Amino acid sequence: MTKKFETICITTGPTEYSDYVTLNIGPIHPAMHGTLRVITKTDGETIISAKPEIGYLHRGVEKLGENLTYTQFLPITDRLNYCSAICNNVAYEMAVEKLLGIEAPPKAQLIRMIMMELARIADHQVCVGILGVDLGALTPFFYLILQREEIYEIFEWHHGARLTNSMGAIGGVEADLPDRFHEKWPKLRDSIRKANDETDKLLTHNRIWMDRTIGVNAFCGDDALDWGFTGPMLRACGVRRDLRKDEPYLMYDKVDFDVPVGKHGDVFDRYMVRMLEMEESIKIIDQAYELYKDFPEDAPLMKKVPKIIKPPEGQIYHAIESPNGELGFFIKSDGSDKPYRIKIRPPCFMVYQAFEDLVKGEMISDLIACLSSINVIAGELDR
Amino acid sequence: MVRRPVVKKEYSLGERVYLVEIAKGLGLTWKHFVFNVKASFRKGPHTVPTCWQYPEDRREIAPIFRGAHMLQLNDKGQELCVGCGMCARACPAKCITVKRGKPAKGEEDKYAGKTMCVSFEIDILRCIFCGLCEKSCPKNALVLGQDYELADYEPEHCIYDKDRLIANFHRARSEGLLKPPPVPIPVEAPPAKKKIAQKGDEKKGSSGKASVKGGKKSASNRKGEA
Amino acid sequence: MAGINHYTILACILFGLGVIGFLTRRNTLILFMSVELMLNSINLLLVAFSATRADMGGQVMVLFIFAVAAAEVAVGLAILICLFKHVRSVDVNRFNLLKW
Amino acid sequence: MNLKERVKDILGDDLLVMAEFRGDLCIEVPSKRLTQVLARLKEEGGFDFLSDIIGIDNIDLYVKKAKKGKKEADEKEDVVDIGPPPPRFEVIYLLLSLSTNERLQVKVSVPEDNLELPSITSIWRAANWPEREVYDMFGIRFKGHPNLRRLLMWDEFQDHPLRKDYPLEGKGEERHLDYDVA
Amino acid sequence: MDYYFIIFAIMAVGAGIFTITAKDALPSALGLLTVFVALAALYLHLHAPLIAIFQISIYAGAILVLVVFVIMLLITPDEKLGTPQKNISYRTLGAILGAYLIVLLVIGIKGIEQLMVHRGLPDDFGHPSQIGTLFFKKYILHFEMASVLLLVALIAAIYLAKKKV
Amino acid sequence: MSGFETIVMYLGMSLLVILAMLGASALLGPSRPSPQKATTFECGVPLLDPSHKRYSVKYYLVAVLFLIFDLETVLLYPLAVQYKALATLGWGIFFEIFIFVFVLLVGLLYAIKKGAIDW
Amino acid sequence: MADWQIDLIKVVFIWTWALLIAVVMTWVERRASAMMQDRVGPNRAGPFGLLQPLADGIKLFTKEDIIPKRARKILFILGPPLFAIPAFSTYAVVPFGDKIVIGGKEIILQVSDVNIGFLYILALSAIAVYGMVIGGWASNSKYSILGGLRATAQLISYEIPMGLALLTIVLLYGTFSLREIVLQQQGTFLGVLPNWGFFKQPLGFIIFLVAAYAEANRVPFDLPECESELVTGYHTEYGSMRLGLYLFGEYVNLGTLAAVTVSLFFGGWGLPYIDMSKFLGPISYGIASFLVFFVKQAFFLFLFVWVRWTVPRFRYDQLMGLGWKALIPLGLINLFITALLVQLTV
Amino acid sequence: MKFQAIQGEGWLLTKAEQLINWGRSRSPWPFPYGTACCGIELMCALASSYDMARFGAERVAFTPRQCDVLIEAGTITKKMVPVLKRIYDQMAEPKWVIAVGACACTGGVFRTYSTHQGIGSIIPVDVYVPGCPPRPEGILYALLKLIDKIEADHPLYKQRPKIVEALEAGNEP
Ligand code: SF4
Ligand code: SF4
Ligand code: SF4
Repeated sequence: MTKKFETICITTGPTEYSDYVTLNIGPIHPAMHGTLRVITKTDGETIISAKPEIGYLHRGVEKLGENLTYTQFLPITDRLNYCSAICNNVAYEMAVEKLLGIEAPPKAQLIRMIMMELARIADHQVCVGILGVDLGALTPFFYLILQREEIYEIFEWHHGARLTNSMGAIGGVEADLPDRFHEKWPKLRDSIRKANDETDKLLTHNRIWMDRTIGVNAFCGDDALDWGFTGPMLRACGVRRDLRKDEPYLMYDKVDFDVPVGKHGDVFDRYMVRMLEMEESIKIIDQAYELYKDFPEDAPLMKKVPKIIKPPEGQIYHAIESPNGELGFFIKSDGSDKPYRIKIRPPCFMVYQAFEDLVKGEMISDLIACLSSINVIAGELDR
Repeated sequence: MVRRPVVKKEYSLGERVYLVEIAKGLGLTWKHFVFNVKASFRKGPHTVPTCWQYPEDRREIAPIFRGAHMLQLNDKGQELCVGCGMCARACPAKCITVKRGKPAKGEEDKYAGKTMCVSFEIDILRCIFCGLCEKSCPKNALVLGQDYELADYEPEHCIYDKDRLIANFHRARSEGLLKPPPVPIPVEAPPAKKKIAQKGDEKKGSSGKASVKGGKKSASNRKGEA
Repeated sequence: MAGINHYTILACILFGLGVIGFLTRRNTLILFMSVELMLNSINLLLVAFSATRADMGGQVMVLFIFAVAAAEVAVGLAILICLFKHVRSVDVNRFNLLKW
Repeated sequence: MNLKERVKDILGDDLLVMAEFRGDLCIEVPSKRLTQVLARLKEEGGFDFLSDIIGIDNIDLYVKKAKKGKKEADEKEDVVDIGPPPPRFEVIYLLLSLSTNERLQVKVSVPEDNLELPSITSIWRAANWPEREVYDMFGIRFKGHPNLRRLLMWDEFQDHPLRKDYPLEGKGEERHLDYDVA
Repeated sequence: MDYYFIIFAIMAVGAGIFTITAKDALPSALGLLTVFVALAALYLHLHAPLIAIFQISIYAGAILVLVVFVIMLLITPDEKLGTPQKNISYRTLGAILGAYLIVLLVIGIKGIEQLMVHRGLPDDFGHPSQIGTLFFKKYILHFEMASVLLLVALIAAIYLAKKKV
Repeated sequence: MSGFETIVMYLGMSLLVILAMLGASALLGPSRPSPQKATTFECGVPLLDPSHKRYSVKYYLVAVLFLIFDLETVLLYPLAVQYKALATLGWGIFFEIFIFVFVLLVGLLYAIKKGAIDW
Repeated sequence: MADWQIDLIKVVFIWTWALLIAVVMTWVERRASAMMQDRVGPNRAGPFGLLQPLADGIKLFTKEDIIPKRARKILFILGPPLFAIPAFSTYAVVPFGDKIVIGGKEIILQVSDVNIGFLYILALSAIAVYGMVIGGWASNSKYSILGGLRATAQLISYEIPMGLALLTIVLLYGTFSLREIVLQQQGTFLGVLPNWGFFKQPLGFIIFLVAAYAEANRVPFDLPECESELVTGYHTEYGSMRLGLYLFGEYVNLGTLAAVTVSLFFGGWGLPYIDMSKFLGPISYGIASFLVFFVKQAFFLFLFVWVRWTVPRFRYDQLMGLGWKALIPLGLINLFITALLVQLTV
Repeated sequence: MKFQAIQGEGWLLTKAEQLINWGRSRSPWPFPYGTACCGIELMCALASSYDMARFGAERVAFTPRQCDVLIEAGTITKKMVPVLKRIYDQMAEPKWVIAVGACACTGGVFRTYSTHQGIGSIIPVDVYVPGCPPRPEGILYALLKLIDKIEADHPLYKQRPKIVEALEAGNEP
């Protein structure tokens, strides 16, 4: 445009030129959870392209893992997906146990299961709550967070921290279920259900909510597989895949639960899948608790492992179903007390790379909805 | 281009007309509103039952909560720490520095062990409160207390030296917030086969897996009996 | 009380300003605004006369002028947008397609 | 037919090494034929899901081995052959079969003097970011990748941090403040 | 003379001058807004409250908003209109012509007061209902034509603006 | 002219008080300008491209629609206020309004069909 | 007392009242939202946190005032007053009560009862648009510009349904004066129902209310400043008292809209079945009518808060669709029906 | 009073200062710069159970112009450093910073190539909160400490500590 047209009458430049506004969203943006960044090109309100940029929370966890011992790395796994730290802990512990060729005692497995499902509920609560906040409904967030506080209290009484739990140890768990859990669980179960009901009442059938979510970012199942989706994102697309069912670990084959699947992979389906999964998690906890009650008080909680863990040379990959999907730990050991290489397969990494495909052609508001429904946790995304 | 499944929106009449569901939602928030307004006229700081009004109204902290560190003394008032440095080695954040030393003449009965720590510093700003130091301490000298009000204006004040750690202990004792002694964890007896596979076993890793499976089965069998 | 004279003079000045703006500016949008200015001066005249002659017809006329002005602006600006898409400028001197 | 045989069947000559550890099967294939192998595994083997791509820097293993060898040699006062250094990097593709729930690790070696691999984004779009990450962390370039830029580190960053010769605490790089006081 | 008139007349003229001299289109639009407001105030003075209000809600509230939108739509900052006019004389000529016109008009209009018939104003002069009655009784055709005019304008505007170039 | 002076008085008061508020704020607030502080907020990164770019033509369409319909309502107001009185004269007034609105309804339908308000 | 003195007192009083309502509203909003969300809300500044708005005000007054370098300075400064002045001025035609008789002088509780009544409000709210769009544009930040554009498009879109709803009211009552409309709403019709606009125009009321929400930029229509997309929308770059003016202006707008709703649809200061003027003295009647009006207004103010914390927000195209494809046709139909009914009943 | 001793000024100014301090300390609008796990705890502190809004820290805005307290909760990586610095620069005076969590204070356990070791070297920090993450109570405690600090300030005389200038001189690109 700086060129001067003195005599030329009409210049038909490409219409694309400067018609698109580059809108930078993030890293510090209310919907970007602090560290994500999307550079969008918009035509009015429609998104022409959206390039996610990550790495704003790249803390070098994998490199750090190579320099810490197996035990020392456990607290670091908390900081990956900080919404459900326990799942990370357990995944890592199980990976190392697999590397060692041992398995935790059954009672410890049940405790792990219970705690993991609690963490799953907490994670989904945050995700649904934030989705609500980002779509303008603040109140459900507060109702859900309240229940999460109660879950945190159980965590705190079990292993001494609210968020970065560092639960258990390699070879088992270090403490039995706390008294708090026995007291609280029956009440907590109801109140979680109540909070979910309230959220449901406030959102699900509200036409504004339906308009905002149904058909937004709909995604095909085979595309999702091609992109490497896992977890609720994949299930919302109609693919019934859940590692708890497909590759049962711990004692998930002994409990009975459903895997809710969606149909269109739109935001509404993701939301519903998460809501229903919370219910399933409650069921799992109930059953696991029943199983747990069969064990005597002093049933072993730990396998005997040496203080300094030195697994044999070799490499393994172990994955569990974290709230966001397949969370895998690849560990290569060289026989020393430190892992030679740790690679974490974070679920939302794979989902987030498809972000442009997810939001292309939709609107700016849908981008926000999409992002919160993916539940990208920067800690595990960037590691 | 992106493929998108066609989504047909099927709304019931009640959903189509915005107002019905909004009215339901309004009813719900109203219920909360009335409940909390009523509650906020109660006496005392803990009015709204779900909200802990922090400075006046504190939540109960788990005794095993991992808060600020303290160096424990035993019942005789002797320092337990022997300055072995295990905690420093176990710390992933490398925020503990311990210097070992011998107690000065005539002060031996101040210390439980033969040696003591001359200086003990924890950079609490770096600490991630993981509790590994506590777990690795052979004398149960270093524990993480329940104190969480740690904020400070200057970073220099956040390096806890020995005196401060012991003072923490005294305060906790006076408030009755001492950490309970650790409960022993029931440990499963090691299996007959030596668990840490020797170098030779490596290639036959699958057998290790099989044995694990067997263990699992036995566990479930036992449950069946119970 | 200001008489009709004052109003007519004011209207004339505004009209003249509109003319000056229209003749001297090159930004098409400002040209538009100059036209609006002229239209407004006419409105002022109409209202003033209507008040002096105690005839409501003037005011009704103003309402119709509103309608005309609105139509003019809507279409005119749409044409301008079209032109802009071609020429990428709002400078009248660049709209020289009809110049010979 | 169990997994091993099936994989052998499908790959034939392309299968260099096959190893199993704790139930995880790991095969090595030549890097030149990587795309074909993976495509074949996807089409015929039913490994239709790419879990992750992992880069590994093997230099420390060799260094350790060499040290051990030297120690042994000192003890035995004899020359111990530790072999030539292996290719410095290796990249592992984690595949998963959704129908049978089997996992397979496909390994290719990347020598230091030719840090290049074919990109498999045409087979799985999921390979997009993992490949970028491997490039970012190890400097292995993927030919045919649509947008091979740094992923996690900022663009001006020079090194490849997950290489073993890169110190944990970095070399003191700072991202400069790019003010636009315009 | 009353102050009311003077204040708003000066406001109108000043803002009018600002409108045609402002460098940018947006300030110019703001100047025009002021003109509108001042004129509306004068209409109030002239027993035309309805016109005054409509002046604001249509001219200021709708037409000018449209102009402002178009300003935002079209002007890019890298495109300064400050490129020097090739022949300055054209511009001065315009200014002189305009000024001449003003003088002519003012002189020509001077004697107009004698032509006016001063009638006493009825009490409810300018009341909205009067306009309504007139719309129904005298200007019914004009009224319907206005709707057609608007319709045509609407269709034309949409057609033009939506046209792919 | 009943009561308009009071309204002007009210307007003047609003103007004065608000200007006073702004002035007080300018006086009371500290001021430590720096070139960094005066940069535009763009989520903490440098500006990618100028903000004043062309925005979608759809906003313009909405404004056009508004202009037309605003005129419609405005032209209807004088009639509506007199409606009761005029209705006694027969159905003429009803049909006058009806035709007027109907013509514009056609315009609205055209606009909706052309997607002027679809984003 | 001279007339202009009385007028001046009224002006000052009502202006202060408008400000007071806005200030208290900020407190009510915070506390009420907290109560709905099982929280406590600000309770440290003064009793029950009542002085919270004051603290905020002091804070905003003593905050640094930044004008971004790339902003258009004059326009940037003009934005907030352009928004706030119309917002504050709309109160001028709202009847706050019937009349009060002091010293034999009859004073109507309204700044001025002009015969163009709420058209004045419409006109001013049309001007308020400039405050947002100019502020947004001048900030020269993309969020602000988008916010400003959205705000303008939204406001002007919903002015039409609002105008249509008002048109039906005008059709029914045959006047623009809010005072007269309120007077006509006293008493009952059909024997039982209060003679309120709400009962005569339920559809019109709903259209009006929805449009009012949109005009006030409240959830579910708070797109211009919706936090999760555009940071804070058109006032992203504003700080200190300039921001304060935007925020206050919004609450003042709420107050006006609530007041207009009450006057048009809920009988203003009148109680449904009781004629207060019969058994109250002239002064106490004035005060009582004022109180009745205030209670009704307070209800609608609370409704604004209440709805805000209950529903999610619209997407932009849905918002436009609702306005143009649902509300305007509905408004037109409503207009026809009303016209028909009036025609049939005269 | 100390202040009078320094300035030798009268009652009015003192009162004015008290008033300003009162207002500022009762309405510290936070800028929740939550980047990682600590951000979640910050969220808890803002949510129902702990409700930071009780102290007036209610209007959570993500634009630096409208906030008073930058609550930096979470890891600052080197990639993020310019962002943080810019946000801080863009905040309007008076401004305060709370560094929440080990990462923000010193880098915590992440002594790695990509993590910045403590934000104290980029921007002046008023209150450090150890913990990983600190309990919400810990964050509230820090806020209370900050409120104490604000109340002890002398807004009409004492300008921002010299530290700002010193830092800016050191960090100028
Ligand atoms: S605290 Fe425990 S581990 Fe640490 S030096 Fe003392 S005795 Fe050793
Ligand atoms: S708690 Fe963890 S980080 Fe803190 S001193 Fe102990 S070992 Fe180190
Ligand atoms: S201090 Fe701990 S909890 Fe906070 S961000 Fe850092 S790692 Fe996460």
